Parts: sequence; C-alpha cells; structure tokens
Amino acid sequence: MSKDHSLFIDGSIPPDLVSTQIAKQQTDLRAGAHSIFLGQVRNDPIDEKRVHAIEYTAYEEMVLKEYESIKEELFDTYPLRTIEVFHSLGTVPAGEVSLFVIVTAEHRKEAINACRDAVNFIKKQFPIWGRELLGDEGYQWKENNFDE
Amino acid sequence: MSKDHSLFIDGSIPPDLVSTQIAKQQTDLRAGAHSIFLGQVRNDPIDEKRVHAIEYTAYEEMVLKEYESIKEELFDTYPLRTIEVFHSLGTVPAGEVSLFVIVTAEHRKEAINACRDAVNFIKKQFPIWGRELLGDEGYQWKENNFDE
Amino acid sequence: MKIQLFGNLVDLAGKNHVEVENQPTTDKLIELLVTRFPELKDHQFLIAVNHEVISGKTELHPCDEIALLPPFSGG
Amino acid sequence: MKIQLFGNLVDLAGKNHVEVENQPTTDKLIELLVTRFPELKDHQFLIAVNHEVISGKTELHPCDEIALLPPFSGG
Repeated sequence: MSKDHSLFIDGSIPPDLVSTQIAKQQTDLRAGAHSIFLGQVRNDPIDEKRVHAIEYTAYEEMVLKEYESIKEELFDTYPLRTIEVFHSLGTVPAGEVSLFVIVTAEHRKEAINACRDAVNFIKKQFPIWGRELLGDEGYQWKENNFDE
Repeated sequence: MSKDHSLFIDGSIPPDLVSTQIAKQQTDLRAGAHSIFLGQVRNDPIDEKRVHAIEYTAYEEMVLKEYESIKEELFDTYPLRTIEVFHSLGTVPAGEVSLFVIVTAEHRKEAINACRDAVNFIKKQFPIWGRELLGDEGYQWKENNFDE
Repeated sequence: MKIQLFGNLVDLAGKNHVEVENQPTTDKLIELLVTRFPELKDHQFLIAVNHEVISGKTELHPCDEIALLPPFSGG
Repeated sequence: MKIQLFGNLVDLAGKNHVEVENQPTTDKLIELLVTRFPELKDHQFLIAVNHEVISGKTELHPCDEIALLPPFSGG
C-alpha cells in the first residue's frame, strides 16, 4: 500500500517494461492475444504556453481498491488470462509514458475489449490527478475528457 | 518486396521489438496514445495432439499491397499519427509472438479503434497461411475464426 | 477528524490535509469546510469515506478516513 | 502461364506453382486445373490476378500474375 506497489511507477514508465511484461506472458501456452494500451504525455498548447510535463499524485490506497474492483469486473465479464496496470507518480515529461495496461486472453476480441474497458475505467474511476507543468510559467490541473 | 521488408520478421517476433517501436514514437510530442496488439501462438489441442508451432507462409507482394490499403483506409477514417505492422514468416513456436500491430494517435479512442480494425483486417485480408505443426505427428492448416 | 485533500484542493488549502473537529455527517463537514475555505463552493469534488465515494448525506465516525476528490485526471 | 499456389494447395499440387498453357479467362483456367488436380473441386480458394482478388469470370493476359489463395490464416 505504498509507492513501491507494482501498480505505481516512480516517474516515466520505461518502454522496456512493456517487453518485460510481454515476455512474462510467454510461458502461458494458452495465451493467444495481448492487447496493450500506453498513455503518453503530449506537449499540448495551453494559451501561449506548452505542457512540458505532467506531475501525477494519487490517493494510492483508493487506487489499489479500484484496481481490484476493475480486475474483478473484467474477469467476470470476459474469459481472460491476466490483467496488469502501471501508472506513473511524480513527474513525466512530454513524450514519455504515464499509463500502461496489458490484457492477455486466449482470443483477440476479449483481450481488445477488456483492455479498452480497463483504460476507460482507469480514466474515470482511478483517483489520480495530473498537474500540467508549463515550464517556468506555472501549471494547470489536467481534466480528463471522456469523449476522447 | 522480399522477406527483409520491415513488415516481415523471420521467425518469432521478439518482445524487445515492441519497446523499440514505442521508443521510436516518443519523439512525437503530439502522440498521446499507443494501442498495441500481439498475436501469440497457442498450443491448442487438435484431436490427441497439440500445436507445437505454426509455420507461416505469405503471398508477400500481395500482403504489402493490402498493408498499404489498410493504412490508407485507417488514416482516412481516424486522425492517427502512425501505424506499424509486423508479421512472422517461417516457424513460430507456441508461446511466441507472430503478429504485432502498433497504432499511435493523439487520443485513446482513435488509437484503440484503429488498432482493432487493423487486426481484423489483417486476419481477414492478408494472404498469409499458418500450418499448425503437431510435433512429429504431422500438421494441419490453420483457419481463422472471425468471431474470436 | 483529518480530511485528506488532493489535486487543486491542495492548492486551495495550501496543504494536503486539514484537521477539523469531529462532525456527525458529511453535510455538516462540508458546511464547516466552506466556512474555513469559502472558495470550496466554486470547486467540484467527490467525498470518499473509507476509500468509497459516497453520495448524499452520510454519517461519519471519528475513525473514518475522509478525503475530498476533485475531478480525476489520471492516464 | 504460371499459377502460384499457397497453403493447402501446395500440398495438393506437391509444389508452390504450376505451369499451364495460356488461358483466355479465369473460368477456363479453373476448368483446366480441375482436370489436372481433380481434388481442387473440394477446396475453397480465391483467385488473385495481379495481386487483386477477382470475382466472377475475368479475362486473362499472358503476363498476368495469377495465384490461387485458400482461406487466410495469418495473425
């Protein structure tokens, strides 16, 4: 129940973690499909400035509870092999990854649908906040757009 | 137009290629979402035997033409940054990856939908054939199931 | 009771938690917090009690873990 | 003309292509191939001419690239 729980990553999520997680699923000879989502920080324009980085904070205990709840819901809905979620805490510069979801199933349809559902749930239900840092020029609190 | 074109990979797709491709998209500061699909060979039971590996062959020139056509269609349908597809030729043992699709967009919805469409298109339209090798005990030609 | 704050509410209060006298319900608690932080009225937030988002007036107990949650922006 | 074969049709013919006399249409071509490989009747396949799957009777030219494609199973 602390920052070193596997869900939370200090700073950016390194692309290597994706390979490591895929390799972990290769001992499962019934796994036929991995669906993966990565959220990356964009240098969006805000007025005359640009987002240089996002600084994430979380209500960690509640995130872990919501994580258990989405896993349970998805395993009840789809025949899945595994679900893993990683989210950054602290500062993630533009161009780097802050969210990583990997869902493994026997068949592609279930993997793809469950991964999509997991990402939507995370954006809506995980108590995590992003402060968009605008270089030396202040910041703005990010707000998720659910139509994206 | 030969086996060394970037789309085709000799044998299994190494998990490291996924990290490499993600890292390639990190210079694009407008990229906000990567949706990735990996198809992995299952050791499915066939009568009393099990699939040990799949041996892939392709009508390579036609695959490349279909690849251009799906890319064009997806770029016309969704606002995307990039699409990359890799497919194995030759033998891929159970537990290893034979298909890798990565779609990058500004926003998650487009990345996820385009990646799903690309996978469905590849399974239906790419002239590629898999021979399921049953150890020393012969083989069977794979058939794709479009309801999966 | 200790109230945990997150996101822009940390800016508003100048810290990530506030201590207040025990309150019997969430309604009373919010009333009290608004007298201390009048700008809270202009902020959107949910209330979590023991890691569950509550809706409507809810009874509080001194040991409850209470948090105010502005709109989420993870991912 | 040279006809490329793939998948289970390679097993059927024992090789990945067959050479036949030039034929004016796909219908004539299939007729000829069925006399050489009677089992072809029991196989499902598409015909590609110059990397395009064709449907219905299609004219053929001596330089066309022709291939018979059993059901795909990539991915």
